[in-house]
Amino acid sequence: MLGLNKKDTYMFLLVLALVVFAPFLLNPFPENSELAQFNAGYPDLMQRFLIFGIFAIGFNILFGLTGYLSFGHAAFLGVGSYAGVWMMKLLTMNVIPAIFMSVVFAGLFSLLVGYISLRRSGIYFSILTLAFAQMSFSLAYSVLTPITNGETGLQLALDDPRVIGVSQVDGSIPPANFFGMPMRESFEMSMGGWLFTFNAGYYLCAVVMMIAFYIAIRIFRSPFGMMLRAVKSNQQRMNFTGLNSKPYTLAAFVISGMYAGLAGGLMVAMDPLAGAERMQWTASGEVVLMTILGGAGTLIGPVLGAGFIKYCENIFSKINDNILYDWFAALPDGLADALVFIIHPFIGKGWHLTLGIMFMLIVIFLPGGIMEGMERIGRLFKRRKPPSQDKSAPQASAAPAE
Amino acid sequence: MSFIRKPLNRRSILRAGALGGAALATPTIFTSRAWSAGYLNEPTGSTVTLGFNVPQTGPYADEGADELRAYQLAVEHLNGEGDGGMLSTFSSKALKGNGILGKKVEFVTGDTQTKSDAARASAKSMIEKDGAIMITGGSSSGVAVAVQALCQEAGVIFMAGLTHSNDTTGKDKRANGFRHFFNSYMSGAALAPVLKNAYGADRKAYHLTADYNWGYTTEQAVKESTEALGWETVETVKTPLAATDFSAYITPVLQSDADVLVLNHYGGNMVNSLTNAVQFGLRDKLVNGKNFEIIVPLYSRLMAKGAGANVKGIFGSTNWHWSLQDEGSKAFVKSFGQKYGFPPSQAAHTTYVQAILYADACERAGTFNPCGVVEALEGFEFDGLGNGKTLYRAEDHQCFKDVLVVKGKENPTSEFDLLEIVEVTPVEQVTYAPDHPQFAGGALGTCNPGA
Amino acid sequence: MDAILLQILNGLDKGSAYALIALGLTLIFGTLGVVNFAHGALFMIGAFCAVTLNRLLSLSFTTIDPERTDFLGNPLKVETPYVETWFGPETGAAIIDWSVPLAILFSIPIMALVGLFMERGLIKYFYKRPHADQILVTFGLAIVLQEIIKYFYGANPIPTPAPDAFSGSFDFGVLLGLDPNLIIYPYWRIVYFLFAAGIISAVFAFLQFTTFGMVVRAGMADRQTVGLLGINIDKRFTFMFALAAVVAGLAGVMYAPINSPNYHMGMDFLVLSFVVVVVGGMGSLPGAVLAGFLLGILESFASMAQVVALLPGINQIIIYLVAIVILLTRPRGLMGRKGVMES
Amino acid sequence: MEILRVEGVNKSFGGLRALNNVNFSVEEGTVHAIIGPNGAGKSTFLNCMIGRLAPDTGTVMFGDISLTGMKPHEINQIGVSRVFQTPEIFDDLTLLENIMIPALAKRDGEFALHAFARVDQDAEIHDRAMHMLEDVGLEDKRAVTASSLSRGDKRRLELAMCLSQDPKLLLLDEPTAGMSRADTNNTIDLLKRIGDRGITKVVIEHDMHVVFSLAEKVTVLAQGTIIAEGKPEDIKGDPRVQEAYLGGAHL
Repeated sequence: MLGLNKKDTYMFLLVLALVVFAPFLLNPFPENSELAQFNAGYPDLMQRFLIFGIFAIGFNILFGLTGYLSFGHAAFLGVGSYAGVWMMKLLTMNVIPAIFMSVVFAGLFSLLVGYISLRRSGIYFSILTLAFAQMSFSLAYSVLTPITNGETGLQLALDDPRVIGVSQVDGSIPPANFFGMPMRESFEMSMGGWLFTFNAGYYLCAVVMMIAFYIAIRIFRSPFGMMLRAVKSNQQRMNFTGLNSKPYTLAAFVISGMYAGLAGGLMVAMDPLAGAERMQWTASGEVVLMTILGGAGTLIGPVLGAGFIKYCENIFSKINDNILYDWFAALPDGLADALVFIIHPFIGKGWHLTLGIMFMLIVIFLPGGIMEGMERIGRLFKRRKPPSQDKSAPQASAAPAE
Repeated sequence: MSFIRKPLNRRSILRAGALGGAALATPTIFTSRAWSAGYLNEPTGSTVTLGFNVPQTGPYADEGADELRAYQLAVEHLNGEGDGGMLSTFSSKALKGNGILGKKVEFVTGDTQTKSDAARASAKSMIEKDGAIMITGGSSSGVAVAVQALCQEAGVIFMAGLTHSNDTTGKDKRANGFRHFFNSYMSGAALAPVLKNAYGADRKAYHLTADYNWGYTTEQAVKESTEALGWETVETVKTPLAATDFSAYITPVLQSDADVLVLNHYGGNMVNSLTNAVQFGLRDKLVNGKNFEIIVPLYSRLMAKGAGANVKGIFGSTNWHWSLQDEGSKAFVKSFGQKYGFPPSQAAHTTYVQAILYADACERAGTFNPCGVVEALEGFEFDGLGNGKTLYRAEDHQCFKDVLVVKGKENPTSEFDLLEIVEVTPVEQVTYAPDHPQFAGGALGTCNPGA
Repeated sequence: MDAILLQILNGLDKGSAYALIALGLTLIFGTLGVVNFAHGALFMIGAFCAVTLNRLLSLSFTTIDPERTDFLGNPLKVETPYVETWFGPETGAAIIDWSVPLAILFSIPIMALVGLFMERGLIKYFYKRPHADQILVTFGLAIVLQEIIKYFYGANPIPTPAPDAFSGSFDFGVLLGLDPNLIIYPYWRIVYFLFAAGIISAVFAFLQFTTFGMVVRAGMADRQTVGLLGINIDKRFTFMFALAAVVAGLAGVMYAPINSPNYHMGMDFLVLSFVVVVVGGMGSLPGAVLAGFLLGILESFASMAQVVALLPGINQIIIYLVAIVILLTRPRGLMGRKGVMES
Repeated sequence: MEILRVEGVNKSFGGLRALNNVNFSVEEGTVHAIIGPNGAGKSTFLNCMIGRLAPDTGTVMFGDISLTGMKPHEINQIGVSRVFQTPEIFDDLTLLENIMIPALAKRDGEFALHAFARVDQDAEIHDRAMHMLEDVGLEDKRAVTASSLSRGDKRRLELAMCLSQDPKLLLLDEPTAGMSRADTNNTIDLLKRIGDRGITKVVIEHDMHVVFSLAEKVTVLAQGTIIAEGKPEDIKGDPRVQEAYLGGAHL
């Protein structure tokens, strides 16, 4: 289907199903139960899963395939965001031009940064990209305030021109919309004790993300993708094979920069504000973590990694002691106190600690990230079955990706 | 240190929202937020949920923790638990200690990380997931402005926490947002006369300014108000926010003929720049026959602690201080101090007051509808919340009240006793026209009930 | 002229911290081949050693002073440090006053242990793993370490003053025959510079003149060969990791009075110190030191008002700009060897 | 006809003169071996030919194109392939992919942004790669990751990669180094078979057994200078060569 082989088609359909039914899947607990705390099926977080998923997929095209570790990709996301908000300020609240310009600007900026940074490799490349991103962040935060609105972040105002839209409707800024359908519009469906929210913005993100995912699969399976893996594997052999690795890495860099810009554009389409912090090196580090945690070089891994980190950030940080006491309300006081005492450092304001420990555990025990973990579990199940006759051992490593 | 405190009430949280328990029996109901007649997150059950969005990680985590303590206290008082705190001294008597409009107050918390993006994400999750009807908190202006805009778009009320930049109620004001805290202009207007009295009218000031929005407005405010009294501004230098060592910015001060250094810095920046300035002997310096002086326009007691003995004798302004002796402040300090064992910070105070003011406005409006609340808060005059007579001005949603000019105490008796109040600048002196140039641009727009 | 002199002093001072941190990073990279993102956290832990010793020395018993009241109107509780009762008020106060210099002794065993545990418990399993994994795991460790510190000490900076004896400034101007008060520099910052210079010399002397150091240097040049000679290089590398931790820790201890320590001070230095290492040349110790001082001085110059007026924002980006220029024109850094970490 | 012509090439590293005025030419369709003791400058010579090192002076002409200053991929694109002393292959990729890459490079040039084509549906390249794998006897391992191959198989793979490009000139740097006798003989057979395709080959070799089984012409290099050149039989008896090999027991 769609020019994908059978295996990829299944994978694509699986991801499609997960994305379409995410409002159900992410809200497994009834609304009034104690465990509702762990529900993630609300629009903002679901959008973030997809947006950071796109960001990580794009980053993986560079890092996973070519092995070039960029520590500055957040800058492209930031540039995309700024471009998107400016389109909404100047042109229209329709998100399509905003997203389009985000991709264009991020692409141009990544072309510039990539052209210079790719003159070096290894950690020198990482430091170069880091330096560019930190420069962008510092300048956006201070000197470029007229363009970026500095620390506050670039946002919409009632008196923006919006030449092919309207500046304001009844004293309010018009909502970001897709040809008239507001991004924040939601339908709610309640079934028994469960509440499911279907948000217009989420489904726009879903469409975009599926397109982005589809393109990534095609790139992975294309001669171009194979060349990128060749760059990672042995650049010397590649050059002596008559291939010029520079345009390949640059193309990968720009494509992943455009993915970052797309993520930035979607981010402002969902929430029209662009803050400078999203360009900081820690934000770049975050996408590296997402990709490696999920499994660099795999197709789905980075999406899972993005979901994992965003889930930690948004769910663990909101658990506070009151909620803990609610959970343990049935237990005797002393025991409840002890449990809360033990858990307390890891939740709420301690969520960074939880995240740090999880990073370490995953890196130490699962070097291939979440995907390796799943593979191991899968193998555990397979081992119990008699080995099928057509599967010779080396065949398993035939498909290098995912 | 972190403290683990048991909430007084251990009942499980029942989420408010269109569903309550009634929907349990019905198989499927489709509702669209756009079609419902009321307003976003209208509480229909027996509880109402407020969202407390404070920095729990990052450099302002301790201020965030103090804000959270104050919110918990406010919730207790609203629900009729504890000693009632400032409810008894508040001039409006609409609140009855039975929650808000008879609904018990529940709350959810989030982490702003002092980043606009993260703050908006956590506010959104509280609105979308937990059904919060109001968002409050924060410890920086960038976050306040970002979250305020979000609340305007989403259609809930935003009660700003600690935010001092003029822009929050200036060019970035929003109809759904309200600020109790004072601002840069007020700091300048309150400080200038005190400085003139203390240091004379013939002074040359050198500004070091944090290179971001709040720094700019504070520099402008202090500069304009001191220049109006005859001071001369020798130089204004912007320092990177990420700077930790300010020596490269302090040494040129030594070389200039300035005799006053104004540090438009907050938080960690302020601690470091002040410490560095004292290290370089600025305070022992004599210039033009006068003692060299340092000024910190916005003091935070929590952060000033980090500068240790260096704050002694240094002037600044603050929104509130626990040593105030009015009834409201005393009641608040007592109930906070008894619960937590130390006095509240100005961040705790302003957030506590904001929570009370919001509850009171709902009570008086008779609804949680943001537009009703906005109407009730606009032009609202009150007293007894620690700052004397206060007006929530309708034009820009800024509170107008007395401003405290303080200075670092020479002989502190405890680790909390760092500042002493030099003067309570009366509200008239810090009031400005809504269209004052420092606040130009931007418009409130109309309230958005989100539905 | 005097302005430039002062900025050179500032640069040397700033550079001292960069150089010390970069030195440790390079020791670890050069000997173990590990990219250690937790090195900033070691610096931070060092600073908190000073804080901790200060707190330990200030441990107090409480007496009630009925004459005075606290903020709630209750009788004031007065805290008196034990050391003041043991050694008399004056000696006791002096001991507390000198807590930062004393913390040097206190921190050496602690940092060595931290380094030992880190290397034996975690890092050694990552020698053969890709640099990306090393970065990730040490970054995770850095987060964990700083969250632990935050849990116990809070997020706010904690004032940790230098002894009173160092509070004034030294007048270089008079020394040079200029007007007094023209070029003055705080004593403690001069102490910091001299201390850094001392540590750096000690590390170099150690590597240069001891057999142990020679083996380590040989190991840095070619690990396999030294391994073939039957020398147990691993044990020595563990020692080097501990040494790097001690160097970072001492840099932190002495830095505490300059800027009040807080839990994220390590992260503030981390990116900068990596830039320093790369500019100096990966794996080159003299390069790291040279680049540390050089970037410190450049940063100080870039923050001069005259320079900023000419190039707005230059003070924010100078370090990165220098890094980009150096990497593009001289990819192995100022003093690096060719081919290190290039793929 | 001459396919490769090297004139007056000098190369120094610091004070060390690695190549000293080397003149050398290869006839099209022949197998030409370069031999010499360790440190004679054979690898430097090869590197100068292929653009990995720039000679200090002198020219390297491939047909009527000067190779000096050309980048490695450009040199490959005009028809020069190289087998390295230690096999340079794409370790993380499967054997099939290892061969498809050079085949694609030959067909599509140094860069092609075929981001939407599908590798597994490119029948032409696929067949070509399979054909090459069969030629070197690795077709059963087509789906195996290259890193898991034995050294001999890696060498054969690398050879197949080069051959899949139908080069005009193939440079081999000690193609049998470190191989067992059996593997060496297999490789010799393989190289002989390639000879049928009319590919010109320059072989740098240590193992005289290989040299005399394959080469039609031998050039002897010692201390950066060519000391002898001729048919293998003539070289065998040349006293200068004997001397250069210090006793040369294995000649």
